[in-house]
Amino acid sequence: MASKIYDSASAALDGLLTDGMTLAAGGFGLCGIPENLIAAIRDAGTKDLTVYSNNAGVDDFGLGVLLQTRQVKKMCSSYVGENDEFMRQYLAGELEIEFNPQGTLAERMRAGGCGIPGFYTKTGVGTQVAEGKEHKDFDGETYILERGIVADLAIVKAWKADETGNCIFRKTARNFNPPAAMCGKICVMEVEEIVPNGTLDGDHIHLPGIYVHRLIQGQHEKRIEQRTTRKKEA
Amino acid sequence: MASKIYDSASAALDGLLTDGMTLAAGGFGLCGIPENLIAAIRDAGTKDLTVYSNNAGVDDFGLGVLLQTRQVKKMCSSYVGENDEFMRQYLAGELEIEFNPQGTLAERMRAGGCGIPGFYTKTGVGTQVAEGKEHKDFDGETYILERGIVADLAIVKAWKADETGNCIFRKTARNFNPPAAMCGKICVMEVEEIVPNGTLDGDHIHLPGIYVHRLIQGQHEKRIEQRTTRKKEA
Amino acid sequence: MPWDRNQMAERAAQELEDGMYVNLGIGIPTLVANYTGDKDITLQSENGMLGMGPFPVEGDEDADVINAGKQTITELNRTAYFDSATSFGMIRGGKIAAAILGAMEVSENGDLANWMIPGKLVKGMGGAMDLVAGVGRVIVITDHNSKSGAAKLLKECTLPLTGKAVVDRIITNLGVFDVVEGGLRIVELAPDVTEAELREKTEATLVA
Amino acid sequence: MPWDRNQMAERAAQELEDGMYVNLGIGIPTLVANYTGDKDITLQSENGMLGMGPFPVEGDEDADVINAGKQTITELNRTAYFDSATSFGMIRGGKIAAAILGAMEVSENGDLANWMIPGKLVKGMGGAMDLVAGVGRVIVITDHNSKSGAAKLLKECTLPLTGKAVVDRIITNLGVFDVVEGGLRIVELAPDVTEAELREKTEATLVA
Repeated sequence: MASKIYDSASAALDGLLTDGMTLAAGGFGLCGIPENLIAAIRDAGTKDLTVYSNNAGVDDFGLGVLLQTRQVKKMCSSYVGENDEFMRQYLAGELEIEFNPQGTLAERMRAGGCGIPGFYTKTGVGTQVAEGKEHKDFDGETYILERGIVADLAIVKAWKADETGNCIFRKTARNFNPPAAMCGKICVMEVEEIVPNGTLDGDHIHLPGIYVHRLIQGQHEKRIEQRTTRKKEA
Repeated sequence: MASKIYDSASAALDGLLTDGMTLAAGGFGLCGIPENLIAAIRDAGTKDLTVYSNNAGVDDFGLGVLLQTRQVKKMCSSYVGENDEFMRQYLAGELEIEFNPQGTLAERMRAGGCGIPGFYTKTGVGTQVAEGKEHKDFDGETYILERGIVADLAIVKAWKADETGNCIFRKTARNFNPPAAMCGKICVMEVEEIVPNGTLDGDHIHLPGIYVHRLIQGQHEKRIEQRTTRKKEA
Repeated sequence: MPWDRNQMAERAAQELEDGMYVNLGIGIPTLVANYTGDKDITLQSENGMLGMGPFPVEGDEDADVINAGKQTITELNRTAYFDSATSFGMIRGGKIAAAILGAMEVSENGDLANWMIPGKLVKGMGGAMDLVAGVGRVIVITDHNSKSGAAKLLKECTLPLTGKAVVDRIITNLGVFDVVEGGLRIVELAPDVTEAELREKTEATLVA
Repeated sequence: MPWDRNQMAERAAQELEDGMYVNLGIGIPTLVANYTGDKDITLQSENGMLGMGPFPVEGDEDADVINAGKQTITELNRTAYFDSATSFGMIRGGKIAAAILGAMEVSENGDLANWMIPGKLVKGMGGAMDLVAGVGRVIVITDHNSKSGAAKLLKECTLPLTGKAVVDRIITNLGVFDVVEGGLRIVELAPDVTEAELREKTEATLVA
């Protein structure tokens, strides 16, 4: 099989970036984000991005980097606190935001990746989120129709992958990465370590290689957003 | 926490069985089926069951056992070959069958478990399966509405579980077990081995214990339906 | 004497039963975990963890183990991890027995507003809309009044809603209230808080 | 001379490209795996396996490792397992490049019937409806005519459909056909099969 493995984030993104494209990104806060791919997109200067991502990073890290360079036209997220530049651009009308409830966003990504163009949910009924959406009753309860997301490109981060792209995530760094990977027409994955085929147990794989089109081993800062600790018990 | 672990399949089902109830069962063919729980339901004699299960077992094993005792009123399945008694009861009008495409059935179970009462799919459009279902166009393509399944009881089988019901499946014996477990109002799980908490790696768990209400360690025949082999290379 | 933050959390912990799966919001709700005593409560964190442990001791922080507030935490010997779609499947599917959340405003019919102040605070709802729509029981912990003294328990919310008719019980520094037909029923008052004082500080209809 | 089962499978294997993810149906399609040569094809089994290996040697059968035909198989060093909802998510979501399936009838506009004969054969569609609706390219392998000599490539199917306008290419013992505007286009004929013979044995409109 032609190798999925590329030497660098820039090489892995070569030919995949176009102004105005839609992007799905994995990660929750700064946990499990595709740091290397974000940096490569910044360097490529791709403009007018619409980004599906639960969060928008912080000012100088994560997707915040692409906000600073004004490469993002619209964010579709559930939570964008922790980012002053975001707030500034939004309140100045320079950036669009579509708020999605977190679970709705995750399910929209999975649905898009699974060939499901729409599903009904109770989440958001009676709120701003429901405005303009189809309402339908099932068994006496009201639900709204939410659409599956198919993004031009998914950028995601895993812990380890074998050469065919089968990958495993580590603890809560899994988060949005699998649904984001699924919803990309093309998915580029960065991992901490590429291991030979045969290293990973087939029962441990969180995301089968079929979802991964290109793969790089990256360097990861893995910044902690809220360092909280307790006293060691004596 | 009150223990989820019961001594026997019958004990685990105590108080959960009522005539006319709906049941979701895991397994694919005879692989990964809840053998012990099926036997206990046979012994309990619960009648007029509606069963959501991909297959109906063979004549003397798997769900076929409940067909022989005439405990099943209706099957909702994708494939019921390999079962003469099923065919006989069906052609004689003694048994109802609702055929679901395999992927639609799996997704209906997952959806029901995930609070999604309905989703759209292309599968079955233009076929008998689409008759009487709502049709809707998304981006120029036609889809049909399928409903989430919520069953009164799910009976499933895993390989190992810890004391809180976190469980792992083995190879292709996973199949319908996770979605079936999710869609049960109550889920009773049988496993080959119950292990102490701390034995399973949190990243290896396929189905978190929140989905498992009662748990037994069973004896499993694990019958092979089609034994196929190749010659050993010299 | 009104309850302080910790007393409110302690009171909220009484709502939880042994064996429950629970989601705790950011802020005072997080403190509830300190008061569950002998009860075996399993905490779900919506970023993909069931069985959340305490904060790590210094030096043991792991960037890959955080809670929904992005704080470093630890795992237990029965922790399971999963992706966000699965996590909210659990929440939306009603598998979580209870959520304890903060509030900006609550209305007497159980509407909750806690995610946005138009033109001022634009952070987003995170997982709150999913939680209030999906979990078995929604318990709100909030100060009874805002810092400026304004009522937070209202006839109708003025801020954009997180969910409509979703709150079951409210715990404030002044007492405990259930959302019932016709308004809020007083379940309990904090020590030395009088019904007269409560009525003065509450806009929502109070019923006996 | 018409192709035999193995030659049909060999011809079908030419449809597959290096690196493809493919689903093979039960029967002749299963044989395609024997003819992929140097091409690295990853076989998906819809019961929850990506990277399907050959049958086990005797004594190595594992009841937990079966394919969608319920046959014992083996895993490879890059096999991944998953549940049925995920498996069909992959299929429905268009992640599988091609499916090779058997047929009872195919119509000239690409309708496929392969799951039911009313009143006689009631086995069910299994995963076939999902596959034809979801995968990138649907290739059918079938005898050109039934045992009684009846045409199987028809103007319209008479049996209940598995999918409407879903077939891209048909490989029979007599040749290879593409579903195009106006009917079936002859791509290739088996050795010594004449177009006249083909027309006689085909009900569907054949276009050049």
